[in-house]
Amino acid sequence: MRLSKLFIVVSICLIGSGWAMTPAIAAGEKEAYKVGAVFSVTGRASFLGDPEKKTVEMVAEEINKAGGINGHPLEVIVYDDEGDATKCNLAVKKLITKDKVCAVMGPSVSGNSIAVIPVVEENEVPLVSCAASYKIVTNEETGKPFKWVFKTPQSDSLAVDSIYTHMKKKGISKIAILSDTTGYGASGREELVRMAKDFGLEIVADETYGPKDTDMMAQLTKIKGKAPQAVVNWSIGPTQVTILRNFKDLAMTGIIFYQSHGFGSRENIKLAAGAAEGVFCPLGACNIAELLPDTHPQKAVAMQYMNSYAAKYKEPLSSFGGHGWDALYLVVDALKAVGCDKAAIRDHIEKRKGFVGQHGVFNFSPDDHNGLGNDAFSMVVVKDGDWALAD
Amino acid sequence: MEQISLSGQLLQYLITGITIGSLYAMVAIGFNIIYDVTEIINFAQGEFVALGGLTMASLNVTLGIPLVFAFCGTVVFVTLIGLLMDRLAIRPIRQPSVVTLIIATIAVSFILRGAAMYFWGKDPYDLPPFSGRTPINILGGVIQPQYLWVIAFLVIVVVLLSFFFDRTIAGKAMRACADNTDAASLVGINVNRMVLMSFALSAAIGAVAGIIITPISLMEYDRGAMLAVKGFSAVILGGLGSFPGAILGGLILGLIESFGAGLISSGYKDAFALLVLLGVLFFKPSGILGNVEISKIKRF
Amino acid sequence: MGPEKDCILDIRDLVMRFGGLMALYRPDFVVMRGSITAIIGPNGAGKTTLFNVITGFLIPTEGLVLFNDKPITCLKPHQISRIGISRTFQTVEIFRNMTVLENVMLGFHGRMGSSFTASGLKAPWAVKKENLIKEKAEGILKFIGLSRKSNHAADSLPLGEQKILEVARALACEPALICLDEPAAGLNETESHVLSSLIRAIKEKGITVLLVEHDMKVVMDISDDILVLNHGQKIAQGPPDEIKSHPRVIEAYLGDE
Amino acid sequence: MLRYRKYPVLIVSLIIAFFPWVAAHVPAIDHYPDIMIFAGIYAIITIGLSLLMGYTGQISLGHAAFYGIGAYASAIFTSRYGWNPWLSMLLGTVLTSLIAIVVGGPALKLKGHYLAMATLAFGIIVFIIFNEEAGFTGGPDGMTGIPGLSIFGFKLNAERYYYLVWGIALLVFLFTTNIIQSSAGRALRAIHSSEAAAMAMGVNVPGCKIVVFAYSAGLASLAGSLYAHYMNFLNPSTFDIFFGIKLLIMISLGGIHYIWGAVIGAVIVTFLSYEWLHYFEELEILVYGLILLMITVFLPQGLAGIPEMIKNRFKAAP
Repeated sequence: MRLSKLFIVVSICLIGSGWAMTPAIAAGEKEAYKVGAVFSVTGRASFLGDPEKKTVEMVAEEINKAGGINGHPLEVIVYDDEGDATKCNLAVKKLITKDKVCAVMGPSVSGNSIAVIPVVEENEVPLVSCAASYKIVTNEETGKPFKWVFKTPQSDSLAVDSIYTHMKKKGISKIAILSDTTGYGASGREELVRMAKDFGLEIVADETYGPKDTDMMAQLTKIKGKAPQAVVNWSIGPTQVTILRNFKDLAMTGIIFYQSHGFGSRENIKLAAGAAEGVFCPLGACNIAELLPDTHPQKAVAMQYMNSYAAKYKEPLSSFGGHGWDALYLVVDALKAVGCDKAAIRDHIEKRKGFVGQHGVFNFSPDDHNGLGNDAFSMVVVKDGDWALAD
Repeated sequence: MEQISLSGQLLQYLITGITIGSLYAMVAIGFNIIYDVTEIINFAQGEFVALGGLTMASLNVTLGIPLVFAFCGTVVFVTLIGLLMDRLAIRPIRQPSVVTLIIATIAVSFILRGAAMYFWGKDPYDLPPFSGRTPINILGGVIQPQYLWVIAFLVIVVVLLSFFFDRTIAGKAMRACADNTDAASLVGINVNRMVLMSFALSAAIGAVAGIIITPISLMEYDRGAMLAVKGFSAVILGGLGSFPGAILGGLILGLIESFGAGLISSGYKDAFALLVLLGVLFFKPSGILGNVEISKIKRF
Repeated sequence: MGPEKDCILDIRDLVMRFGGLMALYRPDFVVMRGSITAIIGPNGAGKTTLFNVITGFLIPTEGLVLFNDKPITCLKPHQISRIGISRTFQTVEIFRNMTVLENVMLGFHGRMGSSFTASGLKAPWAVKKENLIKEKAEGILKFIGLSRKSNHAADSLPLGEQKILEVARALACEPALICLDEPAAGLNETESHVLSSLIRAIKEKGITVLLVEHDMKVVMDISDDILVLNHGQKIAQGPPDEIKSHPRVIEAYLGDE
Repeated sequence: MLRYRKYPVLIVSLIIAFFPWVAAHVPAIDHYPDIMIFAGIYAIITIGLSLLMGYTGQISLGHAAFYGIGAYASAIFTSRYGWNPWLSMLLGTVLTSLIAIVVGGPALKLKGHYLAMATLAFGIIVFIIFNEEAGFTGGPDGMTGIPGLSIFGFKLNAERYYYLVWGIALLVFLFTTNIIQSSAGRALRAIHSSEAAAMAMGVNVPGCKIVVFAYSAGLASLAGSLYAHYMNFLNPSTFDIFFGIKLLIMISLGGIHYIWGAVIGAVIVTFLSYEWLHYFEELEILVYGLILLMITVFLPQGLAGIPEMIKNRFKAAP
């Protein structure tokens, strides 16, 4: 009695779930190229995943409107990992085994990207990560890149490099660093500490704060007591605005304030209500498209992206959406050349030179699966409530 | 730039600690009002704070309603949410236990957070400070005028609440409920109405806290969870159910965080606060100002 | 000193203070083995406090409790239960989430419960013990007359039976001394009559009974010895007939009314 | 409640055993076994938690920390010291149980909200340590290079891992059910109902509470190790307070007073959060909240309590 009941229930469940998920297949077209994406659309890292998702959906629409890829429509399947490593692992597996995608974009966060490397390596699927850590494209045991993994964002070391170079130019030698306790802040902090020696900089204070903290007066006061020449802050979200206000309140005049590239949204300048004046930060081309000279190689793609994003979503773009743009166009570029053949896509990307993206001109090689150089960032300064190129 | 002296630094930590502590204290008072009448720890208390800040931003900044009216409008709106919470989520529960009630209030906090994300999105919102951004310098420390507002509102809330509980019939009835629900209902107090009122009151206080903190720290939809944990800590630290305890607990928590971050390690500042809390729980379980006898007659 | 071997419980120089409140002040007395001893006194006389001290729920400020000539004041309640003193509570404290039989079976926990590992692995000796416990518990239920309800939920019983179940559970500890805290409170006349005969039957099994009771009819009916407390102090001790006419007892009761 | 129900256990075990085979033939759910691995890992935690919370009546919001300690112990012992994974798993479990005894000693003297706060505080402190001690744990970015498991030289792939996880879950289930059905389990339920009476009946109340706390912490640690060796990667956010709350949700959804419920709850919440609620995208958290509220209002005994509820309904009807 009990046995039969159980079986009935179980079979109903199985049938029911099978019914609900039968995909609708559009007939009469060339088979769609499926590209998967796992972004942190919600949760802790939604500042990354949300613009990335919006960007790839917009780009896919544009490509399909223009006739697809060699006549094949492009289907982008986006899953949300909510910043959770377990969910991310499952989503990537699902994309590979169930959706049978040609390539995977994302994940948005470094931790999650590192977490799924074993999965894509084992299943031999190309992954174009949208996260920054160098560990994503460097196997720490061999020092070489992982075979199937690429990434589009500049490594944090490039941003640190451009900040520290700028500091040297200004004759700064004593600095303080601030970071939040998220993965974004922690990996920036690691690079800041590691590279300071190479530039002959002395770190006199190294402070952190939580991503939801209401106030950083205590940390800044401590820094004020140490009297550094410059402060670098590496965080994301409202704290990077709050900290600017606190900085201004404490009248820490004479100290130059640097923000990470995570500050790259005009919304932040507005929210800082005047406290952002004179803040330096390294930004990729897509944030400052209109400031770039017409001769700049990225000017055209950056302007086009900026305008269509603003038109579609009625909000200013953040630099992170650009990573999604780069990832999708890289994959599309490969699909156009070799079709949906995973190994061929991988080989194509690895050999790709001079690919003009939102965050730089990519030159991939078997030893470099990021393909960006020091020119990927331009140093900008906040002037009269807007960006201006710094000298 | 002039160097800041050690005494100046200490003063600054004190100012920061008291300001943040006042915020925690306000959240803690909200916790206590509901706890006293219902023995529920309302994990959605932090959501009231976030809703307060966001609603105020919409009314004052987006719609351009003058400060005072927007303030009142916000408090009324969040109070209504508090009333709805009691009616729709808490009262229908038939078999309350600590776990069920924790789950229920967490469920409400999820719903409120989801709704806030739907209406306000994920971006932070700002509010202009009540009286400008020109900092005041005192003895080497810096005070934003808004900090004074935070402290002032804590005082106002405390004064109004003590007036309410000591001088008004409704307040006295609520206190009776807090002391002994059964006895209160025997002398003809409508306990259900008191529970409803407790939710309204603490929602209102949450809204005030959200409004006054937003000009300092901005506000976004998911700020509530962290504030709820901090408020809960303050409540337990001071002694569950004790109003002076809530204020003391909040201030102590704020000061530990601020001095801990400034003098020891900013990465571990939350851990210090929680370690002190654990120490108090282990050695004086009823909290600093809590009453052992009262905690015995409470069900949970 | 009387014959040592006949004294099961000896209370000496006991003082219990709660802050400024003196709850017990040297109510020295002894309980004879095999007797029924009742403690009476007006409300707040310290009867339940005395019980709590004897059973280890309270640690006295000063003084000693000797059980079979050994001091037990520093033992924990569960240890005291295991050496042979079990008790019931003034407010019914049955396990509401269990059946009647399970309530009684729990009484055997102290003496024959098995460890977590043995239970988890279903070790043969644990299974054997479990069966034995069940058999014994059923025996006790038969003795007190609750057999037919052994599989009922404990909180479905009427109050009278709940109180009797508590006595049964205390018997399951296989005590030498059983302390009953107001067993007749809230019972009607028939029920208290049943209770009186039950207490006598327990005495006949060779178990010493110590009880706190307000129902004078029950007390006078069954007790061998009565101790009268007022304000934490002993004001009289003796057989029922003597207590009935004791001037200080009458004064204490009337003065309290 | 106390009958030993062999057949349901057998049937459910068979269903779980054949599920991967069935799923492989139904395209719509062919990725479900992957999710079931995590469900199994969570079930191991919730079984222990159900014993602690549902039967003994002691609240813990801090089990995410024990789960994390187990995971990081496994990860650190294997990847930094090169120890055998199975040995690391065992050591991690013992270590976690010891920590639970040290923390549980003072904490379990507390009741209700105080105990909830103490365990919550412990959980947050451990989470902060995971984040801050980057030298050991890799910090917020996480740590890699955790080896997988192998038996007699056979590396456990996802399919074999499924059977390993659910096999362990079954053993844990049987062990825990045996405890509940014996005198030890009775003592735990007695503590839940009345600590005073339990003490008077010779139950060593503080001792029992600590043993159960340590047992459930050990199970959480075991689950953490299984997670670490399966994912080959760890980061702190897996073990934040939200996970502790999620565990609470699992056992209350399944039914806090039933070990069965713990397993059902773990499976359902895992599928809800990893699969079914995807359709709601941004509004997922709102839907989650609504489901939870419905359960607390309409099904206070959880899903496992439905049969009992129906039975009572029939009994109540004239």
